[in-house]
Amino acid sequence: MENSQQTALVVKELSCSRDERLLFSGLNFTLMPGQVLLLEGSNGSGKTTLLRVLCGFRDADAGDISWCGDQIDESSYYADMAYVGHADGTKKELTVLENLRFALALNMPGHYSIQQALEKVQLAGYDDNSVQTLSAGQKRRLSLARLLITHNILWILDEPFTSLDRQGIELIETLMVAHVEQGGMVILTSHHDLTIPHMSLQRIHLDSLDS
Amino acid sequence: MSLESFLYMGGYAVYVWPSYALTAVVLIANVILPVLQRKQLLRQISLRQKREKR
Amino acid sequence: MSVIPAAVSRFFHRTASSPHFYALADRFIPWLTAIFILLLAAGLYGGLYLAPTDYQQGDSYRIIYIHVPAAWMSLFIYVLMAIMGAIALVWHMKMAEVMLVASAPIGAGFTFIALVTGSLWGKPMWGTWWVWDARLTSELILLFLYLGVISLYGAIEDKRAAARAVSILALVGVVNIPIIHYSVQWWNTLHQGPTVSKMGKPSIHVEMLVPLLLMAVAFKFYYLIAALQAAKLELLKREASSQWVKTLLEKQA
Amino acid sequence: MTLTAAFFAIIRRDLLLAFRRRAEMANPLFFFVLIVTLFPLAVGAQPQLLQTMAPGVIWVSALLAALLSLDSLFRSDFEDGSLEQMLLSPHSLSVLVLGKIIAHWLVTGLPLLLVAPLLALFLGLPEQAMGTLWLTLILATPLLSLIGAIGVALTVGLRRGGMILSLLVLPLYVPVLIFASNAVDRAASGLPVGAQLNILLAMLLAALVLVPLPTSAALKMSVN
Amino acid sequence: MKPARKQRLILIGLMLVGLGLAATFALQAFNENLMYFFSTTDVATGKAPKNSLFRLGGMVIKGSVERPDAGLLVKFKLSDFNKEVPVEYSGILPDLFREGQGIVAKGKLDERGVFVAEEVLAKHDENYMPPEVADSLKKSAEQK
Repeated sequence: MENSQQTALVVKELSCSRDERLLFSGLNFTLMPGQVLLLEGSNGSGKTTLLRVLCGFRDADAGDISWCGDQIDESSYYADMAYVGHADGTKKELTVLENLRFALALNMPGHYSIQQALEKVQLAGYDDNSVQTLSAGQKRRLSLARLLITHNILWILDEPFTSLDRQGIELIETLMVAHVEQGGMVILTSHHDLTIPHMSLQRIHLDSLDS
Repeated sequence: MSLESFLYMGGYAVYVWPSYALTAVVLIANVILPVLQRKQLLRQISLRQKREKR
Repeated sequence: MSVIPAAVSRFFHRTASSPHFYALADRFIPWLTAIFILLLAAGLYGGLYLAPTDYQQGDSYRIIYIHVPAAWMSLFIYVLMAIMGAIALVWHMKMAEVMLVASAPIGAGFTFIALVTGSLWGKPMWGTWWVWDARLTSELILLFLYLGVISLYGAIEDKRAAARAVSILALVGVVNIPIIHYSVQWWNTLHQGPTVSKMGKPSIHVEMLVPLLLMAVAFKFYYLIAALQAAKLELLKREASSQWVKTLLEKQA
Repeated sequence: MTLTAAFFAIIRRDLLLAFRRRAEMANPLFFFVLIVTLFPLAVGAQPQLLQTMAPGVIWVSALLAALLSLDSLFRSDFEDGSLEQMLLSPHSLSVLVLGKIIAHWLVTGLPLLLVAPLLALFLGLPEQAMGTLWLTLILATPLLSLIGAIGVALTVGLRRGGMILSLLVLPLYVPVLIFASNAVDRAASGLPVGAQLNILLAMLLAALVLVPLPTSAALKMSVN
Repeated sequence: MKPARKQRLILIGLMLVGLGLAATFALQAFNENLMYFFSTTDVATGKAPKNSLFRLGGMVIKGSVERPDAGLLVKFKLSDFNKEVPVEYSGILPDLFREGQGIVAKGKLDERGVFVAEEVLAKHDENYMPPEVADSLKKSAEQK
């Protein structure tokens, strides 16, 4: 298949249940470079669970997830994706710089240097502050800086807008737009609606999925 | 061999019979408990289903 | 990761499905029980009545008919659990998970029996209830390994994750059993050497040996019965709200 | 970045973290000293008795101190999401996990190497056994971190994993305890200890190779 | 893909080397004496430690058991068919303690070279047979 080498995330007939309750079943979607997927649904509808399945933390009950035509375990998926979840994944005792350097060591270097990334997320000058002195919004922006310094195509963001003010939200949207314009992909959950009208935006509403 | 001498076990009755008794208790418990629990669980499930039908 | 292609493992998932397994267990249990009772009766009659008194230990040796088969079972079940753990980890087979979980209390039971009957036998023969000898110590640790499996499974709420955790633990444990055994071995062993597994002819009189083997086989059948019962319970617990349980209940009603 | 870079980055980060949390990290060490000092109080201060008990006392205390320190191995990573990021790294999780275990040993096992001989001296362990005590500590404390890692990885997701952790880990520690304390015991009586040390070395090498595999599998399960 | 595969091969190679080394050391250990246990020959030739507890195993020599007074003190000699060691023990002996039977004693050597046991454990053998069979076996052995 010619198509198989193309960069794309393809999800087929995915289903998942939790505590004997079916969260979703028969979920299908394809995400191509330059696309954004917004997962909607009420609390407990399985948005986070779906993201965790996509990250490989959780096994789905049934269905396939493939990256560039291969199963995610057998492809370069983990080198090509990045995840920002509820937990920041930063160490509060370490400084901003130390945290980012460690994140870089675990992954491949990306488009931006640490300094450029800090400027982009408006944390320049905070290099040597330990993370526990940062505000909630600053911590969130720090975890987003990780997306910029490491190599990745697919961003998976779980509620990226929480604890951010309007300025912060705009910042993330700008970063997402820039990422997508460079051929990246984004999957995110959010209670906010996105204000990026000219982007190719898919929506999946999880409440309406369970049959 | 009379029943009495059989039960006497050559003087080792205090050791032999408790061994057998304990084994019986453990083995029976390991079969009976799951069966009882399963019956109870089935009852619970059927009750719940009736509730849900209403 | 896995050597077996996904399609094959999916096939296994379906054939080894829960209602299938449940019905199969129901069909086999009466037969297994009948065989078990026959073997048990023969073994007990042979061991307690027909078998002659030992020249050295008198009648106290009759504890052998439960002690030795129970000790065999305690190891046998743990190894079996590790095998099922490996199957569960590699092929994600639900039935292996369920059987693994169902086996743990039975194995713990046999380990407990082996320990207590050994102690009751040791008092008249060795002059002590307990010695920190290789076999006894490793059997005691085996009991802890079983308890670890049981309590770890109980502690993790998501039973799928719990089964995976327990599979890993069973595998780690089975690697450790020989190490634990050899580590305690060279505190000189008071326990006798193996009687039956000796190459060539066993150093036990044939009238004593036959009931012992009968009991050993009877215990294997007992294990099957108990494990299937526990597995049925485990399946129901896991899939209480599934369709096949509903139809099962309707059939029974 | 390469795998080796990631491996050393993990060790460096965990050492740095331990340094920033040094008060917390010192607890197992104090605990170790405390248990050892409890024994003379409990069994009486007859020098003869203490001397015979010394190898066992030191090793049991080391075991308990290791058990206490295990929780810090993955707990904070699990809570702040660093563990998820490690799982998503394109590098082999087993190697990263090995890095964490080594860092854990450097922080918790290494200090025992310095303190234990001192305590052994207080208990009256003959000087001829000191060298062996050192060797067993060098060989066997990493084993405690390695074997313990499997247990922590299995229980890190549990709210009250502490009790279960000891039930899982202590039985697996038995061979380490036996060979290590026995080696010291024999050395105190002037007997050769080559066999015990060889076995400890064999166990250490095997554990270094094998432990990361079940540990990373268990971590994946715990993150779920 | 290529470098990843190479890396995996290196890791597997390292693992095999580690396991191989581990096996070597383990085998080495089994060639040395692990036992925390001494034979009577070890004691007689002075290999056993003085003033520390160890286990001594051997056969109770026939006719060596004596009870010097009415108390619980028992004296006997242990042998491994090579060298003999005198043992003293005061306490109740287990049922299986008989002359000609293997036992394990735990205790210390005193200055006289007598092993003072704190604990005597009888070891039964792995043979099970009715008394008549045992008798006939013994007889046939004596005839030879």
